[in-house]
Amino acid sequence: MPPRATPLPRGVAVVGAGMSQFGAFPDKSGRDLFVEAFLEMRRALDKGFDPASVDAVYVGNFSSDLFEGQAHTAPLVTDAVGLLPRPATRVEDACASGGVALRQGVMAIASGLADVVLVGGFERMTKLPTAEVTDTLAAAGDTLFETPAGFTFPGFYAAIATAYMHRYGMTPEHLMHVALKNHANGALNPKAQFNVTLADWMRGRVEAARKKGKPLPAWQSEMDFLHDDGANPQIAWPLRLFDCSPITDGAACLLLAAADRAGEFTDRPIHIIGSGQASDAALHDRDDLTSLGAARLAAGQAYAMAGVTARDIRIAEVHDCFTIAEVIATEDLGFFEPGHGYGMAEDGVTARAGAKPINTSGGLKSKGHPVGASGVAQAVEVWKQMRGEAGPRQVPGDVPLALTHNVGGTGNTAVVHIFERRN
Amino acid sequence: MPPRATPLPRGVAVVGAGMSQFGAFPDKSGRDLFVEAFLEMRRALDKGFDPASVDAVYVGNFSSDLFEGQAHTAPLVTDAVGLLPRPATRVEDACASGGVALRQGVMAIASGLADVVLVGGFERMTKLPTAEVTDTLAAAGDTLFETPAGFTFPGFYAAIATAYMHRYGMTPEHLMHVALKNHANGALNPKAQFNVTLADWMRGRVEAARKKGKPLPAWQSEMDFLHDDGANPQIAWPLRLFDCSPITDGAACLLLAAADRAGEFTDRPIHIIGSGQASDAALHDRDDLTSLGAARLAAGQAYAMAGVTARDIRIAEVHDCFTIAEVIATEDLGFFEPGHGYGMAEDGVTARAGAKPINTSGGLKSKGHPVGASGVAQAVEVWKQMRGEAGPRQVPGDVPLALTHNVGGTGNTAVVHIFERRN
Amino acid sequence: MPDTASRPFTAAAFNQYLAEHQLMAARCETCGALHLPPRAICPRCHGDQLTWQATSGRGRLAAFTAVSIVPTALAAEGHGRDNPYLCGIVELDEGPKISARLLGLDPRHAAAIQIGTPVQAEYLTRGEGDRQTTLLAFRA
Amino acid sequence: MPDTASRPFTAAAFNQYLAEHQLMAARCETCGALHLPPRAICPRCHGDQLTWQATSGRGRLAAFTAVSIVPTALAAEGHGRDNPYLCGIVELDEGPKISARLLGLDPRHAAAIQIGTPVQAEYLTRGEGDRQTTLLAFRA
Ligand SMILES: [Zn+2]
Ligand SMILES: [Zn+2]
Repeated sequence: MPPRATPLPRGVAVVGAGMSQFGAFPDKSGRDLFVEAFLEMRRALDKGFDPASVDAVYVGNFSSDLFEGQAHTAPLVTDAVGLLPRPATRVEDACASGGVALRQGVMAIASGLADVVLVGGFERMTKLPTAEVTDTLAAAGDTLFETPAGFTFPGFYAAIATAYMHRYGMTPEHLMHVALKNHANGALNPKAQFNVTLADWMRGRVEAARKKGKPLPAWQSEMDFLHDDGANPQIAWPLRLFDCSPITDGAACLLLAAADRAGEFTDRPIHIIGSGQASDAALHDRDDLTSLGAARLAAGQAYAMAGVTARDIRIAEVHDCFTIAEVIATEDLGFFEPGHGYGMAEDGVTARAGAKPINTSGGLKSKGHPVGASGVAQAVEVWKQMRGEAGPRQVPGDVPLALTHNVGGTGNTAVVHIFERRN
Repeated sequence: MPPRATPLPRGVAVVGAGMSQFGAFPDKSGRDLFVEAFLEMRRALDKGFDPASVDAVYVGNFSSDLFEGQAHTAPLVTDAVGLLPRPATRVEDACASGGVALRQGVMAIASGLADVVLVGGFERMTKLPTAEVTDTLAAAGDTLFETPAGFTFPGFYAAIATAYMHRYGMTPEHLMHVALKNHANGALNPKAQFNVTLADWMRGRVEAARKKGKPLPAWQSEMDFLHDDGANPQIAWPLRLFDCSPITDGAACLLLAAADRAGEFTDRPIHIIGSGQASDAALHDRDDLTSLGAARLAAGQAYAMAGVTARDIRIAEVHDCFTIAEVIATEDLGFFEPGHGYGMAEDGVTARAGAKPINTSGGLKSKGHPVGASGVAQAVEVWKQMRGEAGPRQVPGDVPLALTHNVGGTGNTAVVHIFERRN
Repeated sequence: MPDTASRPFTAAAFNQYLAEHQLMAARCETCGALHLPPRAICPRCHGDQLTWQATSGRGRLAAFTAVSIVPTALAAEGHGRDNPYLCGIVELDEGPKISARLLGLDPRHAAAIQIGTPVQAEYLTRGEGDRQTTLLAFRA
Repeated sequence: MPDTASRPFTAAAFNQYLAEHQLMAARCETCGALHLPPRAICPRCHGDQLTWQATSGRGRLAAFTAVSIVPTALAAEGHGRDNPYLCGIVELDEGPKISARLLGLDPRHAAAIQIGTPVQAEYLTRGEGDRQTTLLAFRA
């Protein structure tokens, strides 16, 4: 789809947002998490909720099939939130499922077939043992020509990292600063799976060792900790545990409305002014292994539709399934030149108080990555930040324009949305 | 979504259609089947194919995850047909995945974000042993509250059949006539998995027995055969083998275009003038077990949008995953009054030469039911019949209006489309 | 007395009640609707204040089937083409319907089974230790 | 001589060639592009006339990783936290790139592995009988 330099034929706004706690919840099913996110959204609606107003439901989910043995989840979660008989559609593009569900919601409204749409995403991942989660995530790659080689999901991004390091001179230490920054943000997000800074985490580990009478770790700094093969083991070289987003249970919900009806729900809607989506081949079939072409194309579409540039974006939630993914995302989005993104966390540019705050929510890395929910949860963060409701992690100053960047597989799918606050 | 008695804001037409052979193909993956369907469609386009014209791809697939261990199939099949980097989105609503993918394609065009959309569906089911296929299909039901009771997919529809028999006096023999009729149609469809009449099938069995020197079956008629517990075993009482659609590998493709651009592809487009979709709860949570409420709602939406009534529809492809499902479908669509549908196959009303031909393709029963492809393949049949290209199974007379009815689960999802030929 | 205090309205909680041989429904405090299986949001009035309520476990058969081509879990229990089992939908005296295994009827003579047959809840234990689950059944 | 006659351009056919220790690509007859893995439709010119063509099996390492948290299939081969394995992307001399296992390099010293290292195709056999498969590998 070539970039269309025209706005949507019909304006679409976010009028409500909510998310469940992210973490590991053995007694909750995917639909229980969805209900939790929906109720949080419903309770927070500025002007209350009239269920009769909802016309359709889109649900992002990667593979409840493999994680929970449950397919056909869209009508199930729609039933659970009391919105039958609305048309309920599951959308799947691996880890981009949530962002693509959002895009379908936008299209449903733009098409005139719906005025108000519930967009949700969920994933219930922690039920399976880690090896089976690894298998399931690898199913987002090409199981005929990629995974037989032994590629796991961290493995794919690790390979991307080796190509990037070779080309631009990045080191694994640069990636550690991305993790540090995102944990600093997640520590301020009460919904985050890791609601602690790395320093907190280290103190916890020392305390646990002390209680057990074990030798105390000799870390002098977070970087010591991150270099410790015991505390931060290799997952897929050069990526270690703290380069990887965790396995997470969680859900998120958005209520979208046609712009001309947004006032029924809130006086402070957030308008969706740009949407882009593109696809790409298996990783080995790309000319450039250090950039995700689909993300560049999706961003180009979204910027063209919105009539804004990368420079105009105040904050962005980007798809940091791995630390290297955040670095590349910030280049693909045009925030930094190719090969210039890797130092930005260390330099503080992408910190909450920096020039271009990235992943103020903690990102997938610290907030957690319930795959199908992540693209929706990104928009939840943007909603809070743009409305000044992000509490202790609120970025300084005004946030009139924000962006979400959600990637499926190794960039086989990428979807970008641009949000605007007008008052 | 309440019925909107308004046409789509932007006209959408089918401008090309094709499908793979349906059957069991151990050496083909899902994407190989998709390529086969795509090439058939491409070769049949009236004015040839310009790949650059395609803006987006929607793919219906139920659970390649469970059937093939492959998720994130939309970019994979889009790559396989040479259409990267178009946005590629998988849509899943169990057995309604194909019909819902078609609806998303319609919305994408109506929204103005796309002018030309490839809609495809596929399923590669025969790789798994039957017990695991049974498990996988059951995952379309509620795995928390329905399948623990022991419900298989045939079991759900069998329970519906018992409620219908109890209420309306239908017998299993009435259902056998649905199978007979659909095999008669499938015998004329070279793409069908069972490209034979029941009489052909019986002759084959007799011949096989003769060659093996075994006692010859004593069937005097098709009904004798269908009553034979050996030849037509119980699957879930009262449904026998020949009441059930088979396990199938297959794919189907449609090319959609904005009505104002259809002329670039064909001078004989088929316009989509009605689209409806609705959802429903678990089977036990419904007031009426003898009708699918979601199908009634979806049909109501589609009729209202199209401005036509059930009486105006010349032919319909309905979701006969089981014979009882066809009976109920024809009532839910308003073709027959509740409790009056079950005799229509025996009476010839739904036959190819009858007053209301149903499933001229052979239906899921005889053509085969590759779950995610079925909703798309229904539209392929309608395309052929409306253009007079259905060969020996072409219905007599003109087909200006046709309908497709695609159901997911036990009616947890239903999607209906209405097609019009204008010249 | 049923514990109506603090359990969430989830499948896990419902199954825990089954393990305690209780068939518990969720009562909407706002509109009074009774939901089985339980729900966290009432689809009738959209309220989210519910309480657990014990049911009688008595009901009537609303629909059923005898399954011969079985899923792997039932194959593991010895069911199959030559040993079908019965399952169906039961309408409780209190109104709601639920899916369950059926006992005390002959799966080989399904044609003789009558819709409307009175049934009573029973609880079937499957598996052991951590993997033990309790299934809902009804006996004619 | 490679059989370029009649095999379809599917993963099954590609894997059958691997079992015969041949790394075969698909050549587009229309535009000449070489595709590995094979394709039935050329993404460059959209032609669907292709022929199988043998490759040299020689190439250079384009990207790689040493995997310590392993999928079940590799765990079954004895890999895991204490026994990582290498996989990566190889750019063939003929141009196309492909994913494969990597041999002849030390997964415990991944930092010493150089992108650009020359490699040569090998074929790994896994499983037995009907379940036997051949995996592509490259040796440094
Ligand atoms: Zn209520
Ligand atoms: Zn070519």
